[in-house]
Amino acid sequence: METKILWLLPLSPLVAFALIVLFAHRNRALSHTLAILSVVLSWAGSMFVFWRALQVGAEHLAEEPFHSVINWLPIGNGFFRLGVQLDPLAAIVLFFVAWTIVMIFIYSVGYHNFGQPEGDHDEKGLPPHGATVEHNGHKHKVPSIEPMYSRFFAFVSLFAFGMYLLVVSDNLLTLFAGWEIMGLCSFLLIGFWFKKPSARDAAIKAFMTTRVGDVFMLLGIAYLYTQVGSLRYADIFNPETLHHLATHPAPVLGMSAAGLIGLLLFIGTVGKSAQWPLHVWLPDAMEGPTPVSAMIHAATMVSAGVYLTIRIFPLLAAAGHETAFTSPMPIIAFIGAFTALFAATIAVAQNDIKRVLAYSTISQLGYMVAAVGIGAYVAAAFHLVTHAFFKALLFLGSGSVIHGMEHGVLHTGQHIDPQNMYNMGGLRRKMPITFWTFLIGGFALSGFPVVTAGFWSKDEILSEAFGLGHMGVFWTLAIAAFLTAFYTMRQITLTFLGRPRTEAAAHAHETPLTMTGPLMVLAVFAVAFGWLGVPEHFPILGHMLPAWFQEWVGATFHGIVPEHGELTFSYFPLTVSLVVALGGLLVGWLVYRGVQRADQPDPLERVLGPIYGLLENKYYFDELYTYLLVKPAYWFGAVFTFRWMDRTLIDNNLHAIAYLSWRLGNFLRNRIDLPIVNGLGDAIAEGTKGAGRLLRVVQSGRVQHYMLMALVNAAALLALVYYFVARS
Amino acid sequence: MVPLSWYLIVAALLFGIGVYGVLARKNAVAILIGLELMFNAVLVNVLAFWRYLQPTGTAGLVFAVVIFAVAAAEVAVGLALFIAVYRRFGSSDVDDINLLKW
Amino acid sequence: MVTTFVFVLTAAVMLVAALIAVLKDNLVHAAMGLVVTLFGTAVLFVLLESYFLAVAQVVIYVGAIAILIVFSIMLTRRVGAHWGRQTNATWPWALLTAGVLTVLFALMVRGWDPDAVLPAAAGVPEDITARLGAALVDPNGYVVPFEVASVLLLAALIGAVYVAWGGRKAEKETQG
Amino acid sequence: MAFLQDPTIVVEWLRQLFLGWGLSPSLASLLLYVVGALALATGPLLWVIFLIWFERKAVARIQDRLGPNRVGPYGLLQPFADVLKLLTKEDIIPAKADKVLYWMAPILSLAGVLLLWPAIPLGKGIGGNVNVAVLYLVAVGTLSTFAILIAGWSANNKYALLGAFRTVAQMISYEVPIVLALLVPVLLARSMNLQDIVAAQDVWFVVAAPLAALIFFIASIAEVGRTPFDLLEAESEIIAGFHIEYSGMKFAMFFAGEFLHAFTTGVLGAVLFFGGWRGPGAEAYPLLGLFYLWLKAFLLYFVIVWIRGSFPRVRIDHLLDFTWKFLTPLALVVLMVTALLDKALAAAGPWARALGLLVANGLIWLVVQRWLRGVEKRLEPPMVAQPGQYPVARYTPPEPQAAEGD
Repeated sequence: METKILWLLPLSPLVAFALIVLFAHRNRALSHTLAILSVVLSWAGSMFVFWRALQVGAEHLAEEPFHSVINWLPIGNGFFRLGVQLDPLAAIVLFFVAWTIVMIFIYSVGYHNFGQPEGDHDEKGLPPHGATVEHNGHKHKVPSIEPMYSRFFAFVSLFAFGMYLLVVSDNLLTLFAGWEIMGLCSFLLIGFWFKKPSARDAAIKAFMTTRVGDVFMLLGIAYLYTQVGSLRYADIFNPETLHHLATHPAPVLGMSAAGLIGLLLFIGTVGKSAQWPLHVWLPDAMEGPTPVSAMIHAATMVSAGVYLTIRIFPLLAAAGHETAFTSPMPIIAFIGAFTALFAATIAVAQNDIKRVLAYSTISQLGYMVAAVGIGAYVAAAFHLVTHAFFKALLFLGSGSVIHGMEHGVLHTGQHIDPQNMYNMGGLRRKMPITFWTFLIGGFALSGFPVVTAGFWSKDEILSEAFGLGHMGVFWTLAIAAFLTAFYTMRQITLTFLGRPRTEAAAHAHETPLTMTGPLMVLAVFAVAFGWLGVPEHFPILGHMLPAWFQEWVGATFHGIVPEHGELTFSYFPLTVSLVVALGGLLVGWLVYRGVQRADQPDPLERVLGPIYGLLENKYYFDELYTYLLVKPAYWFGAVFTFRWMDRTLIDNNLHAIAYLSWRLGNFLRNRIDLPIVNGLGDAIAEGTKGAGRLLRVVQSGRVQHYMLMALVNAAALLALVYYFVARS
Repeated sequence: MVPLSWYLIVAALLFGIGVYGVLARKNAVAILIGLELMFNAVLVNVLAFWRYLQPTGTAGLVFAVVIFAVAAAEVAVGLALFIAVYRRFGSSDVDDINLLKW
Repeated sequence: MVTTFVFVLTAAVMLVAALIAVLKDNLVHAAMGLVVTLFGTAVLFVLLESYFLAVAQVVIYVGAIAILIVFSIMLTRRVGAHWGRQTNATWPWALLTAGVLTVLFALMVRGWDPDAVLPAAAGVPEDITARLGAALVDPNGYVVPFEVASVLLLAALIGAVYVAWGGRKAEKETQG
Repeated sequence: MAFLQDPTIVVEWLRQLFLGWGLSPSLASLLLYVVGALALATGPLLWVIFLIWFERKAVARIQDRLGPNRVGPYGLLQPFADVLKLLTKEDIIPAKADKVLYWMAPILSLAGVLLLWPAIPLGKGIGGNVNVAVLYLVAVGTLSTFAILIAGWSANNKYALLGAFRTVAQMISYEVPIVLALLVPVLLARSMNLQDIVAAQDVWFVVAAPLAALIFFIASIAEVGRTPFDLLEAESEIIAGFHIEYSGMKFAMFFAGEFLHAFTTGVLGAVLFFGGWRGPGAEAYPLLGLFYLWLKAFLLYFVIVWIRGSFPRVRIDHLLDFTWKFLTPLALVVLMVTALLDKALAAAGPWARALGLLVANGLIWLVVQRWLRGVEKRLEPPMVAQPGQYPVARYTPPEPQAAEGD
């Protein structure tokens, strides 16, 4: 039963995708109905499976997951087997994936202005510019519906397919397939408005950058396959295989096979989860529609990277355990922590509401990676889930804000950027639901004590880092957390508090229920989910609430990964996290409450001076890559490959060959074809004609002549028969 | 009793004569006459074989009956055609009827 | 002895009549030759002890076919008109072919040893006609050929009528 | 007296005689055949002479005349006088006639009639005992058609040809109901052998199959070509038809042939439907059976003459319509009904069968009557050839200029 449903989970979005593309693309209502129906089905299935998993219980489920396998790909001996599997980790991921996807699908309906009139001069490939409507006497502009409405839902359905596939797959290959499908959808959706050059470039950039990671990931998979002969988790993550891998030396870097594989796969994660140094694509990815940013680039796809890292944690752990070889763990921890801080600093200086969130996403992912790096994979999973919820919430909220702003812009006709936070302000009265939900999300992100989910997960990571004695990681993350709280508060203040700084902001108003509804649902999770993971040593609450999440996910690799001893609870990390969270929020509010005008410079500029510019320009990483990679690549392509190889070498050879064959052809035609073949053909034709002219006489049209011939033949035949048969 | 081969030879001669008639005559009806002769030769053959090889069976007789039917049909259609052709061409000479000439 | 005599006589008459039928320019005489040949065939049938078929031969051939032939000859002949030559240009070839065929047939049947022991001795059963009738309508016998033959006859009938009348219509059109 | 018991002893005696002369048995039997044939041919031919006288007398009476009464008592010798006259008459052959056929025709016509006799059972053990006699009758019947056709054509005379064509049309048409009607007795007797048919008539078939008898009778008259169906020699239309050019002995042959044919029809009717030679004591004394047969045949012949005297001649298209549209369908119906009913009543005794079939025939006849009434009503006013459309034209040969083709 459960396995059957597991098989079906990815299927319904795929079917929806096919149906929309093939049949429903003319009918918007039908398209989004199909898409939402499909994901709701998957959602229901996921919930059922999750409920069954709860009934089974974590340990038991970890012992024998829901599992089903079929033969897929014939290989040398036997088959490559394709299967689905659900263990506690996958179950928990499935849970938040299902919820966020459904929410975002519903949200998209409102976001793309379903039910609004067609735009005056909208065209496919550009965001809608708004439509003029006649309303009791005077005409005014309102948002217009997305021209490529159906296409959007087709793409996101395909994406949902990829995500579900990744989650339920029981081996790395199908996981990789889903991974790549999501990559494709990400590309398509970032470039959804393909007539905007910025969107086009962003799409290409995202695709290329993630490719880099994926290639390494594929290498890792291949290496793993050569080592183990199978890609199924069950075959890989058992002690003897891990031991073999961990003790078997790899050719490079003095690493063990396990270490190398882990590292390669982790590079895939770096690409997907936009870790330094492959983080550059994520901020630009904000060119896509906001639901896409929320789903792909905050909740699910980028989380998939972290999910993979947690998935392969036993490998890393084993590699880290074998002291004979260099361990990948420190690298991971370093990259994670560094990314967290680095992205947070950039986020401080961004004015685009979505870009801020993008960088905060990067930094939060850094948190998780760092957590894995220090071996706290449970904390990482915890933060993964909570972050998925509140970051999706924040993105959707920002989308709602932008939407309201666009409404205002259309209303007033001002030409201002509706995403720039400096153009906002005082929106809390205009759009209360958005404000409160956004507030909840923001507090969760900045780890507002006790009530929010973010607090628990982040505190978990910090305390683990502290407890395991990774002080560098601990302090880095602490600073990052402070910055997080700071820029979150900055964002809230600039957006919602104070009074409107522009006409548009003054005329913005609340978005429809299809958008606010998901906000509220997600807000509930952003608050409540944290209480599932209260560590049991936590004062007061720890005794009231069971640390359900830790037990649940912890059971996944129980007995596979080396257990570290029980952590002694200490108040130090707790106090630190309290201080950084609250302090960050407070400072943020203090600094930014005084902003009055849209065009006034950022208060920090005075404080930081040139550094602010550095931050504002993201440490010039894009430029750096442009000079280091892009330009050489262009040069290589244009000059070396094109001009030298192609033009000079290959083309000339080709021309020579062509010329020769041309001459040969001429020779064949004039010397052989014309005289011999054609001559022969003509001769045959002429001969036939002549023969016909001769034989035509036979066609006398007289019955008797025909019969005469027939009988002559008969006589001849008879003579033969007589001669050969009858006489003997 | 007369040997079988006598009947067969008579039939063969009859057949030959019929063939000549069919091939050499001008008039369509004359051709039909030749055809009838050939039919009769066949009939004689059939019955002779029946009598000499399987006198207690009925196969030969049935064969003959069917041949009768065929002959009757053939003559009916043939003469109808002949009449039609005669009305159309005002002649019963098959040498004049060569619409199928090249 | 007598049967042999009768056979030889009949055969001779038949063949002569057949020659008349194919050689004579006067088509009516030719038709008469045909009639005689048909009678001869009937006699041969009697000698072969298939009385039913002998009579049927007379009924069908003499009574129907021959009459039709004579009829159509007379229809298309003006009374007392000159017949003209009735053999076409290719008659030597026809003669050659017919001769070769006949000779070959004769050569082949010569293979039948006159004194060969044949089942003929068994003789024809008394109720052969009844048997024939039974066989013609017996599902295990020859009912299918029989029915097919009858259908063929019907088709021929209809076709003949159609062709003849169509010819008349065509004539009207050509004249009118 | 033995001769009365069994006339065939004559045959035995003759055979012994021939063998005594030292002839081989087969040759002897051959000779016997010849003798028998001669006897069978002579008897009827002589009988015809009386028939001619009788008919002339009878018709004369019907027409309120005296008829021949000069030559001999009651003019009994008149036919002999006619024969003498015909024999001494000059025999004219038209210049452009086809000699051979012109000769052949009369012989054929007479032969066609005479050939009917061998199949007829004259008495118990006397006369024909042919396996497929009925079929044989049909076969031979075609000969006379031939004769007339040839006669009409060879005379090279338009009227003769017209008569010939009429004849062929008429005879071929009437063959059909005759054959169908003949099948009914065959059916009832389960045999084609006339002897068996006669033997089967414990109850005369005329009782069991009156309609078949009627059809056979009418169609036979047409076959013979007597009034009211004497279109082939309709003096008033085509002067004497096919034998217009014939004279002398040849004409006599046609003449005799016709009369004899009429009487033969009577004989056949008697054999097929009136119990043939059967009668009181016929078993014991076969010659008595011969007498009974003759009696019945003669009565039927008288009816034919009677009809001739009483009916006008029908028109050719009526003639053909009558056979194709009335006799043939009726005959078919009768045949089917008889077959089914006979099968159904197979168990019952001869009388029960006969009565059942009689009732069935009666019912059929009632239906036919009703139908005929309807036809009559629809055909008012009575059928007269309208000027402009002569139905006869359907049967005339194409005009000579149509034949100019060759």
